[in-house]
Amino acid sequence: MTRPVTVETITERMKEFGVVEQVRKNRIRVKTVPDRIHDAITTSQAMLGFDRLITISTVDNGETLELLYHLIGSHRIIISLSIELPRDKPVTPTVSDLLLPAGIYERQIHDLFGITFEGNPNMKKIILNEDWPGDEFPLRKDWTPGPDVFYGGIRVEKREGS
Amino acid sequence: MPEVVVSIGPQHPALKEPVNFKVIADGEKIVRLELDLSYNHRGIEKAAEQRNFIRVLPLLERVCGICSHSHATVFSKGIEEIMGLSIPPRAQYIRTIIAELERMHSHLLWLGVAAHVIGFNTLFMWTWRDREAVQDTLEEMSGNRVHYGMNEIGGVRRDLTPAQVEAALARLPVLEERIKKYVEMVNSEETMLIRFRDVGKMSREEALKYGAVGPTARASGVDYDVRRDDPYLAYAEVPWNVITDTHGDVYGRTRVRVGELWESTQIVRYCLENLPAGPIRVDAPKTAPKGEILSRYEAPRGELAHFIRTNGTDKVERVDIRTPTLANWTSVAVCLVNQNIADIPVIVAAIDPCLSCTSRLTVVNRVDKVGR
Amino acid sequence: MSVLREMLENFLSRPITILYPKEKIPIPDAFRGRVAITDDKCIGCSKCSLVCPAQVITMIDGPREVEFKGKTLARKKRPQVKLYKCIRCALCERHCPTGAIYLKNELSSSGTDGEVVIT
Amino acid sequence: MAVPDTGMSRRLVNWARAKSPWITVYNSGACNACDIEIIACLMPRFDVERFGILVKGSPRHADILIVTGHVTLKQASRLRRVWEQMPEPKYVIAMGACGAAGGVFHGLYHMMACVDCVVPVDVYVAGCPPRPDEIINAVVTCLNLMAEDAAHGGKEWRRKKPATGADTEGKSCTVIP
Repeated sequence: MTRPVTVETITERMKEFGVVEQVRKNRIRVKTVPDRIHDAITTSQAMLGFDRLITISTVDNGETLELLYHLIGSHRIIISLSIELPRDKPVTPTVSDLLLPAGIYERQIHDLFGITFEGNPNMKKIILNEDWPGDEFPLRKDWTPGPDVFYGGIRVEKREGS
Repeated sequence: MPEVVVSIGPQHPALKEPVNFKVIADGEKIVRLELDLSYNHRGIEKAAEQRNFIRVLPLLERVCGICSHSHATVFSKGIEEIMGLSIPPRAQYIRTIIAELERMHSHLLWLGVAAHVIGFNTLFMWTWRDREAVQDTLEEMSGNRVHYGMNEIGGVRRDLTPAQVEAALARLPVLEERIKKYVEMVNSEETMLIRFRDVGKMSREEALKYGAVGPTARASGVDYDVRRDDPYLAYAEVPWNVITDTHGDVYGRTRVRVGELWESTQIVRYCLENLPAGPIRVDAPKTAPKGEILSRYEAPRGELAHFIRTNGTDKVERVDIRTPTLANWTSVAVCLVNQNIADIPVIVAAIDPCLSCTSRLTVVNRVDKVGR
Repeated sequence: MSVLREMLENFLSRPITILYPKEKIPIPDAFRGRVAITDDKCIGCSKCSLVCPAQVITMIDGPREVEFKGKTLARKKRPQVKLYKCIRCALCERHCPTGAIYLKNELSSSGTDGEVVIT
Repeated sequence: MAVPDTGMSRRLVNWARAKSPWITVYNSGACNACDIEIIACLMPRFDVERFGILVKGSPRHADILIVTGHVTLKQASRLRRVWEQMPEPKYVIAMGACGAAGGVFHGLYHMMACVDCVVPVDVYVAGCPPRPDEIINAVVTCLNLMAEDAAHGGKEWRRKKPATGADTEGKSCTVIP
């Protein structure tokens, strides 16, 4: 890297991928689309030195499921690349080929939110119990354990009150 | 030679925590490793969405019993930032003291467990004996040996009385002397050198590539510590050093942890001696405005990140917990390739795995056979 | 040589072990232990049961007249805590307006019945 | 080798069992707090080996099973299997608030309501986590219970009534085989 990476250079560079805003002193948020996430990560990795993935966060927005890729580099600025996926067809390309640690985060997101990452070779259910139904994703907002739902002969009790 | 699958866990005499290893071995050499870690999955993230800020903190403390203060602090730190509260300096210092004492007890615990897995039980007994001094201090300050319950949104719940500060300062010299002894031991004790040197080697590039955090990364020469890079609590005011090492093996990780033990005693000493006067909390509003934050914290095992999104009510919309052990599993699976089966406990123990942290979500790691 | 030094040091030092049943382990004053309720002070506001993270405080009928801030209130309910299910977080103590519910620095006993309650 | 059920040898076995109880710790999805407190019990400060209490990895050697914490769905069948492997008479200590009722995790989607739904619990310990002295007290309580059981000739005399509070329908001991 010849010139130091600052918030301004990142903003300028990432403008082509979508809306860029600075949400904190050292954190930048870029809103992009699922098709371009691969390019955005490649660019931020190669050009801006964002070489490590902190985590992939998932939020259920109701209509859409939002994925946030938090990356950080040696300059200690965090970039959050956000994409939104439609609820009825949550499919996005995997980034585990670019960022190796992403594979483990994608697996757990697949289990708990039902988002499919195309190209991830190991996309089978593991986090939940073996007999957990395949079409129930517990961290989605509209999921609640029914009072008479049984998993493996064990009743999942519904909590009274909260 | 045909590959053999060795399955270990979840309940096994050699394991202290529920985890399932499927080690695919070729003779004595490990080809790859599959991990199944979700035996402790409880669904804390879902429950956190249904509880208000007062009731969610004890829940988040119990994500993990060893780094309980970390989870509570990182969450309250994030919520306070969304609310725009500034925490009184005395509360910051008290949080720092508890955090560093927690790091001390966690590292002493780790040193003991690491010594235990190589059959060096004398050190195991020694570190756990010294750990009791830290535990006593924590119990005197917070009222519990493990779940301190010191945090609340807006400050801390308990003040430190002068008597407690005195008692803590009185215990420090003994600990410092013991820790000096451990530093010396790590560098000279033959038993440890033989089993730790060149075991589980990871270069700086690999540590970066596989996203290792905490002492595991710092042992490989990655100079990365959230306490310095994104200062929170009182770390910007306290003089201390980031410990790094270039060995990159289990020996290096031991050196980093023992070095951090020493730094922690110095931070605790500084904070206790320079404890500012004033209130210990501010009144926090019941609800938080809309917002989102990525709150980071250097837990004893590495960088802990909570992604918090609030929606204007007294509950969080979403809290996404990324625990340090989770980030380290990829690197440990890489370290294990081409090592001896007998070295599995040492290498796994070297990242200080905390499975109840990890298994709030779960992973199976897949390591390419070509690996490294 | 170091072995000898170590041996001598340990030979001269006192044992660290506390002979537990004979000599008790000191419990610090700040220890959060067994939950206790002073019935005289309780005004039946049920804040403790709302704030309890483990939901082990239930409000049961306990009509009584209590003094609060110079006034006499007729309370209807009083708290009941399931002893073995209490997580000792002391949130009830923190949010109780009169200090009626608190955590003593005493150990809880162990028993064969998990449903022991404290009222 | 089966011990013949004559008075003298039976008494000898009971005496030996009470003098040196062997313990298996099973982490059924706890937060590690109870586990480190159990290890702290073994350490120089408390040193429970003075009483002959040994922590064993294998359930086949154990008299007492300490369940640390609530039971997650994934651990339920494993816990049942570990319990089945223990030789009779077996005793279960449920540690902490989680062991009694799930503690702060009560009612979450991926866990059982209590340890009681999977294995019968004999002794409860309060605390989150219990202090080491409370753990020692609990083991002593369990030993007293053993002595009483031996005097009564089995566990039948104190058959448990079904747990109150939670309704036990549907989540009886039918754990995944």
